[in-house]
Amino acid sequence: MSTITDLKYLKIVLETALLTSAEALSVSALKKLFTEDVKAALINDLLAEIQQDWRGRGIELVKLASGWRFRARAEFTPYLARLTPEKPPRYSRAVMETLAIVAYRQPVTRGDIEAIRGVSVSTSVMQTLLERGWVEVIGHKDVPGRPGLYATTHKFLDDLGLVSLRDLPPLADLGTLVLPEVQPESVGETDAVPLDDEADNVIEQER
Amino acid sequence: MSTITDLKYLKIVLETALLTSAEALSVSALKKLFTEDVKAALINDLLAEIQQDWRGRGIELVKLASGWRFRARAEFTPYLARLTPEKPPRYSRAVMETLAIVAYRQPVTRGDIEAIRGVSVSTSVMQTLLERGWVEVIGHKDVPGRPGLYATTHKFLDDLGLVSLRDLPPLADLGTLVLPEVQPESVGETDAVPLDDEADNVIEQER
Amino acid sequence: MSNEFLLTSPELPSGVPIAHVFGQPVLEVPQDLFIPPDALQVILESFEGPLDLLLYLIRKQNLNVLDIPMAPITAQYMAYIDAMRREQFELAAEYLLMAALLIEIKSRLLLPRPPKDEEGEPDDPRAELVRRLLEYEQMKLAALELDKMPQADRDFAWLAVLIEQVAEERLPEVCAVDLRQAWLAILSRARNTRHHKVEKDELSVRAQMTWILRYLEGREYVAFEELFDLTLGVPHLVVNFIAVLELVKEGLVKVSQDAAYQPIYVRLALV
Repeated sequence: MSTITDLKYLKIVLETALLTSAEALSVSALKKLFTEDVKAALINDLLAEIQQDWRGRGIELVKLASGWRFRARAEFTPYLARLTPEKPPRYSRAVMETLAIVAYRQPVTRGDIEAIRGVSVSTSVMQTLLERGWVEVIGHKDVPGRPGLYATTHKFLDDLGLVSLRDLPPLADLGTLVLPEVQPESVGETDAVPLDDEADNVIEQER
Repeated sequence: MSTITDLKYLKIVLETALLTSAEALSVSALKKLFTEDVKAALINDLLAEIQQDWRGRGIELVKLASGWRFRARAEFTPYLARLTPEKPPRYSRAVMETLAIVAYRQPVTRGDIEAIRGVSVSTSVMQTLLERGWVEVIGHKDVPGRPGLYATTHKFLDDLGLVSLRDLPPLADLGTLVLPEVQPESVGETDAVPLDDEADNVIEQER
Repeated sequence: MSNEFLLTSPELPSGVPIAHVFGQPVLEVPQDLFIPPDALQVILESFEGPLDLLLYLIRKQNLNVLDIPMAPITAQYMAYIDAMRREQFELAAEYLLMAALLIEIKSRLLLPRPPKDEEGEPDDPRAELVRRLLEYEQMKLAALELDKMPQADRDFAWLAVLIEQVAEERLPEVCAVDLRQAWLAILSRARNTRHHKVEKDELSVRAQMTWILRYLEGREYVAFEELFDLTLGVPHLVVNFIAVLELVKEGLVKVSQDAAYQPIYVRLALV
C-alpha cells in the first residue's frame, strides 16, 4: 500500500474525506486527516487539482464560507429531483451527541460536554443548536473564563413533543448494551482522562 | 448541451444520482431519473462501467439489499475517523446475540429468542435494534398474547454491505462445533442432535 | 475483538486475564470455591446466562458436549450458584431453573434406563439440554461473526455530497429516541461507562437546576422560600432542595444567611 508521502494517495484521502463529509471542511480540518504535518499550501494545491479533475462531471468541489465541499452541479438537479422524495435531513452525530448531553446533564458548560464526549465540540455544533432555538445559555459558571451554561429550551420540548424533561427516554440500563470502544494504543494508561490530545488543545484555547 | 441519447451523459447522470443520494438506489429508482424509457439492462451495464471506473480510488460503488450506493473503502476509515470520532456504538454480546438470532432464525418472537439464549431479553435490547433500524416487527404470531414477530430490515443488510440474507456468514455446523479435539467413539450418539439439517432449512425458507 | 467476547470464548488463550480483582489478574475461573466476592460479580456479569456458563464449564475442560458427564458438571455448576447466592448476588431466576434441570437430568440418569422408543433409540435425558447448548453456541458464534463484519459508519462511511436545495430549507427532524441512540455512542466511547449513567431521578434534579438558574437570572437576591412552591407536593420539594444543593456544590449559586434564624438568600454565583 502507498504511504502518505505518496502525493497521489494523499490526494485520494482528501477526496474521500470531502465526498463523505456531511459538512464543509476547512483546510485546517483537512490537515487533521493526517498524523504527519501536511502543509496548508500543499493541501490547497491538491484541492485545486481535485477541483480540476471533476471538471465536466456531475458534482463539483466548491469553496464555501466554512470550507470545501462537493455538491451536485445545478445542471443536474432537475434529474435528481425526479428521484424518490427526499428524506428530511439529519443532524450529524456530533450535533446529536451534544444535544443529548445538554438535555440529560443540564446545565452544562462546553467543557463538561467535551469531557463527556471525549472529543472537542466545534463552534458550529453549538451554533446549530442555538440557532435552532433548542439550546440556550442560561448563565455563566464562576470559574476562570466564565464559560456559559447551556440548557434546553421550551421550544426543544415542544418540537420533540415532550411535556417535560422527565419524558425523555430513561438511560438507566444502557451500559449493558454497548462495549467500550477498542483503543489499542492506550494500553496501561486506562485511568487517564478520556480526552485525546487534540481535544485538550481545543479546550485549553477556549479557556 | 448533450441529449439523453448520449450514453456518456446518461452515465454522468447516473453517477451523479448515486454520488448525491443519501440511500441506496435500485435500478427501478434509477430509471425514474429519466423521462425517457431507459432499459434496465442498459442501466445495469452503465452501473458496471461506473463500478469499473472507480477501481483503485477512495470510494467504491457497491450493490446492497436495497440497491446501489457509493461508500468509502474501508481502507480509508482510519483517516476519516480523525475528522469524525463519533461513530455508532459497539454493541454488547446481549445485543449482538439477539441480532444474530433474529437474522438467522427470522421471523422470531421474543420468546423464541429467550428460549435460545436461555435468559430473558430486556426491552432495551430489542429497542436498541429497532431504533437502529436493523430489526422490525413484521407481524404477530397467532398464539395467546399475539407476540410480535421480529425480522431484520433492508437497512441491516445495507449497513453490513450485504445483498441478501444468503450473504450472512454461514452458521457453524453443529456437527463440527461439538467434536472435541480428542474424539470419539461415541459417533453413534450424534443422531441425538439432528440440528444441522434444521438450520439449513431455516435459511432455505428465506429464499 | 472485544474483551468481553474474549471472556467466554472457547479458544481463550492462556495468560489472558478474564478479570482483575484488587489489581491482580484472574487468569481463569477458579475451580475451587475460593472466589473473591468481587471476582464472582465480574464472572457472573461476563456470562450471558446459564447456557453460557455451562458451555464455558464444558469447553474449558474439553468435554464432549454430546456426552456430558452430568455428575461433575452439575457439581461445578452448583458450586458457582451456591457461591453467588452466599454472596447474595441477585441471581437471575434462569440460573436456578438450570440448576434444577441439571439435578433432574442427573437423577434420571441414575434410574434404570426406560424402554427404548419406537425407533429403538435410547432416550437420553440429556438430549434436550445438549440441543439447547449447541443451538445457543451456534448463535453465540454467529454473533461474533456478525460483529466482525464491516458496519456502516463504524467501519466505512457513506457518501454525503450536497444537493443545493432550491425549495425552502428543511430542518432536520429529531425525536426523543434519537437522543437515547446518541447517548449509546457516547457510552461506548467513554472508558468508564458507569460514570455517565443518568437515572431518571437525577434527570429531574438537573431539570430543576435549570429552572432555578433561569429564575434567578436578572434577580439579585431571592429568598430561599421563594424557590419552593408548596403546592407541588413533597417529591417536588425534595427534588428542588437537592437541586439547590447541587447548584451550590457546582459553584453555580451562592446561598447566604446573615445570622441564625435570619432569612436565607440565594443568588447566582456570577451576575
